[in-house]
Amino acid sequence: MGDKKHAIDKELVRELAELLKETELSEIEIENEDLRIRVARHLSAPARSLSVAVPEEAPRAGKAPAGRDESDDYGDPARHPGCVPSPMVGTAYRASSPGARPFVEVGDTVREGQTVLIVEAMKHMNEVAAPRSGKVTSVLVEDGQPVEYGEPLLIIE
Amino acid sequence: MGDKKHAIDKELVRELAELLKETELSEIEIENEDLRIRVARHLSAPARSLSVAVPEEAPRAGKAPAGRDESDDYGDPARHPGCVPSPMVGTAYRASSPGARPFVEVGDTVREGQTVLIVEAMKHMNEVAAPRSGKVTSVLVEDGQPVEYGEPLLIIE
Amino acid sequence: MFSKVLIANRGEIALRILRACKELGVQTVAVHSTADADAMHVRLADESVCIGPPSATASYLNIPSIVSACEITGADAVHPGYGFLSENARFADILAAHGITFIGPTAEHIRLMGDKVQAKETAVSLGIPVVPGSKGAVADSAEAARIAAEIGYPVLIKAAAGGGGRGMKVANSAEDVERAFDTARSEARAAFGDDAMYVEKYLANPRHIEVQVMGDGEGRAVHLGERDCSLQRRHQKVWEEAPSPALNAAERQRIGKTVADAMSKLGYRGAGTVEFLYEDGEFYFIEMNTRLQVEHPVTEAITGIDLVAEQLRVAAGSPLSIRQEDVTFTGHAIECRINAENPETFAPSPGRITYYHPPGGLGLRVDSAVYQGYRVPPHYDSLIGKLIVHGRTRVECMMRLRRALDEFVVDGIETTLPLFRDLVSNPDIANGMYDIRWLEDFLAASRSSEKIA
Amino acid sequence: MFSKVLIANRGEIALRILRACKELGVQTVAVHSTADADAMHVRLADESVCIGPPSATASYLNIPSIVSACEITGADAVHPGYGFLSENARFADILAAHGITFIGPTAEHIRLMGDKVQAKETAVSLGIPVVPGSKGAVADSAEAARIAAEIGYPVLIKAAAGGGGRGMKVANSAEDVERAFDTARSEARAAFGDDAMYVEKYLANPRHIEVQVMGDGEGRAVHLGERDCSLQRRHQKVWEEAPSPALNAAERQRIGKTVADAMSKLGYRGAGTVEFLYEDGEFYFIEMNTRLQVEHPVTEAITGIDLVAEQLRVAAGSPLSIRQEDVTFTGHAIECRINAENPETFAPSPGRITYYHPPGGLGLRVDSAVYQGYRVPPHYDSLIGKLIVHGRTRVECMMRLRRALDEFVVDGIETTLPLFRDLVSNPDIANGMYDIRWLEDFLAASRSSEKIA
Repeated sequence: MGDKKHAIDKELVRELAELLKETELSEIEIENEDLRIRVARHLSAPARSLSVAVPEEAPRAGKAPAGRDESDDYGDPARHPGCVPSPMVGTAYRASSPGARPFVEVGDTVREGQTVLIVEAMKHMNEVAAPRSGKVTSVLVEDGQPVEYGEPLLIIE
Repeated sequence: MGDKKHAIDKELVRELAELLKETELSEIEIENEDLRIRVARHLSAPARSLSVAVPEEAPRAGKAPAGRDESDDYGDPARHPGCVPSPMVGTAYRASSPGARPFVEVGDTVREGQTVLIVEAMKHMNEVAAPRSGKVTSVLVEDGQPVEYGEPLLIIE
Repeated sequence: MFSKVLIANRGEIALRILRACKELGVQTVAVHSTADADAMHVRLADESVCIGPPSATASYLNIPSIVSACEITGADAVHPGYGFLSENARFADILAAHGITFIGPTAEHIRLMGDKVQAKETAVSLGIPVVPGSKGAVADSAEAARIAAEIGYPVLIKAAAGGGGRGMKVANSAEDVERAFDTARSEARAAFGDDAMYVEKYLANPRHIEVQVMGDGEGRAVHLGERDCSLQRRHQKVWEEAPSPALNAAERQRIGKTVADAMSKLGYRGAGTVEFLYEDGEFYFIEMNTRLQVEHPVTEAITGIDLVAEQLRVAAGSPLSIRQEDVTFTGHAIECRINAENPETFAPSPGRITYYHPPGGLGLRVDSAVYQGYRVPPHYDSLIGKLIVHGRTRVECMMRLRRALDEFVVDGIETTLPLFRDLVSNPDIANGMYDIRWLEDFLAASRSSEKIA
Repeated sequence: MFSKVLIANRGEIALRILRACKELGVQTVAVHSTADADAMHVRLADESVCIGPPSATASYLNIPSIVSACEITGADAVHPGYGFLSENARFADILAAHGITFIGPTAEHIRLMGDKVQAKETAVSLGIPVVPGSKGAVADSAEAARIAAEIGYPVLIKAAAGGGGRGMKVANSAEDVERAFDTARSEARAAFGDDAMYVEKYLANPRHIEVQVMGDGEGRAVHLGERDCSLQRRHQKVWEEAPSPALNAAERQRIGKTVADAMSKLGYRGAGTVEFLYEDGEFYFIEMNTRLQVEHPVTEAITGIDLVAEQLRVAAGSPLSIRQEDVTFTGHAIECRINAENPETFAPSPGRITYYHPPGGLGLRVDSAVYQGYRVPPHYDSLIGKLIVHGRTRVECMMRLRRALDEFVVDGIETTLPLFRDLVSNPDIANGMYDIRWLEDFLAASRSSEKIA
């Protein structure tokens, strides 16, 4: 961390605070090449304090929060513009049959409409098509993994 | 973030805390090339919203709030530096007997220790002495009025 | 007992079911739409699965998603709550095909009671008194007029598939019949895509009295007394109480036994409610709900029986934990349904609850899934909580309800709490002198008196 | 009935009394110190009067202020709650002199039971079993040794004015007596300014069992069963339940009848509790509390009787609303006292409650005067709420308690909720196998196991 003087633009914060009030938003975040600024106002007590009531949270694959916890935004794939979310609850498969080649691998270039995964629900194999053409930069599910509605499957950039 | 010594700029945090208070925000986050900083303050909802639970508030003399509602500070005699509060619960009398001259009137000059009122509690007449010398600028109770502990009786300036 | 139950519902009833599961040591799976990710029952469940977007059709009514959620979590039973899929026979069939227990009656009984004409025929065959009327659907207004002449005017012309007041018209005389029949039929066609109609005796000032039953599916069934749900607005119950201020012990005993015997004959499994109109000492069957009802806590308060735990036991193949002779009625209970609505216009009022303080103390129960900071979503019904009060007598119960309502704080949204504060101090309510039209009349009178003032 | 009752207390019990008054249609006056101006019962009362600064001596124990508050508001009765002036005979006398009803027993009965020696003599004369020991105060350690030899070791040497564990020593053999006697006496002199001592049989592993009674002051009295309050820390009750897991129906019936007969003979008025140590099937009188107890809701849960309403009725000269044959015991109830304390060190934790969410649903009662945003003042005791759970069986009650504790959220201060989460899953507690030393041993073991880890 630099030891020079960190001049902050207080006027900008005040302006954003005003804007926040006017628009009744609870949060504004602005980023440009050399500055990122975020202001927020929580009107009621933070709801997450309730989480202490959860006695034994059993973490499992199917429980992955889809963009629920705002403190976790950075690196949340659900927020990524190239994210392909699961269209339904079910079990994700990366290939058409056990042992077959996966539909896609990281680094592959895909075309819009191309099948990239299968989500099985009620014995029915639902093909997940690429919503856009691009390069697969990340595959977020294992073969045979349970997925919720909206859970990020892969990222196409 | 630099990999050299992590000196934190406490002054900056203090500045932001001030700004947070001033703007009534709950969170400010600022990031530039060499620093990301975030300050937050979670306020709980104001307790006074509970007052809607009171169905039929029966306002009466004995219920005068003694400096309870902070939004009402201005003009609250309990906050006045010259306020003489009631030392006990009881009935305030302005004179030693019915029909007699009141101990003090507005405009009178009183000396420290001089009896200015009587508060009757359990048939016992408790003399209230002036806590300081000065001029009576306001008498806040009627003869025979019930008073709570701490209720403003008069103002001596 | 089951090892893991999936709760296919939301809101207060999802939390109610979760509580019963926890108290029986059963693991829970909450399913939820994206709009309900922060719901209380989702936070408290052992596992949760997001099953779709906010629209109920795409989430809570989405059978494939719910079955998939069972499969990926390994749930061995589903509790459907009320509403949504709770009376969907196809859902019960599909679950059965997947080896998952539906916590409720058989699909056959759901179908039987889901069709008004069949339900009524079944009631007659089981000895349950019905409203005199057409045996099955009537072909046209001429047949309707013939039947009306037999049973006497006024008569009600009603869609077989109906509900919620749609596809229903009253005919006061022979001249009215044709117009009433045609109007009701075209409403029915538009609303339900089914224009089968029937005709029945119209009751002028009935009360809504319903009998709670519980069967083991093996021919044993008990009744748990009645609830009086006459206070309704647009066919939605607002205030429910037990025992009914209108019934005496002999009437209670008679109708209870009739219903329990009928359910025993039917071999009914689980919780059910047989609804009646009641007028001049007579009961007339309306319908049977083959599920848990919103107002079940009223019965729990006066019997001490946990209906949801009993549903779970019976669904898991255990016998009923109660025999008829064990059921005793203690004191009086009232439930108020607190909705996120303007208390005068009943316009929905979704949004963030900025302050929440439920009342406490002796004889009170609050069933609610909201909390301070919770945002009531605009996508679902407006029920945000139920206040249930129990007392040794109806007077004690009413006094307790009054003080509980005074303590209850919900800020940030509008609620129907002020309506209940009015009702609890109303002399007709105090005297138990109300029928199913009373509340609408009261609300109309309040509105017009406001206009004058 | 009274027209206006002044509540001479604070916290949850002040709110409890206010609720009972409201439910009986009685006006209420809240008195409070400056530290309690924002208290819930102050907000909900019809009138409120500030009676002094935060110090209890200058406010809640300030008799002239409370009497003045009655006079300026026209209150015709005072409910003292528990603690503070509730067992102050002089207060009862002064109120009587001012024509104000003290809601409690006669000043004479308060005095009688307030003195340990007299109380024990009275118990003996009324047929209540007592711990064998000295008849009245003993002069010196020699006399103590003579008595100890008669009743057998171990013996307890105890201050007549004692309480809270001070002025008490155990002597295990004749050699111990002199030292134990002298230590206890000097403690008693320092703590109470009174060094009258007595000697009694010391019980190794007793339970604390207490019997709730209610008398009309005219010779009619009923008992409402027992409470088991064995789970104590430093002589403070932590967890109370009814019925006791240790008693059978015959024992319950026997001790209940003994106590009710005694209170009838005494002509006792109002609510009272006769406390016993219980070991090997025998009861030994400890003391009688001539007031409402913190744990009274446990009895209310299993009997359905509102004890505070009953106190008000009897104080107003009405007969008891219940006869012994009307009292039935239904199910099982447990109360957890939730204190604003560190759950391990028990250091007080006053401060602002930033989030508060009490549990709800079937079989639960929360008695608490706190709310979100409330600041727990540092001036008074640390009890911030009581969670009372009722079930049809002890197992159902324990399962319900467990899920209720999981739902209960109090943020911003430390509370003893985590302690109860430990207790509810402890096998000894599940089996009801505990005595008055169990909790201290459990806490000591937890502390030492932490040190090892």
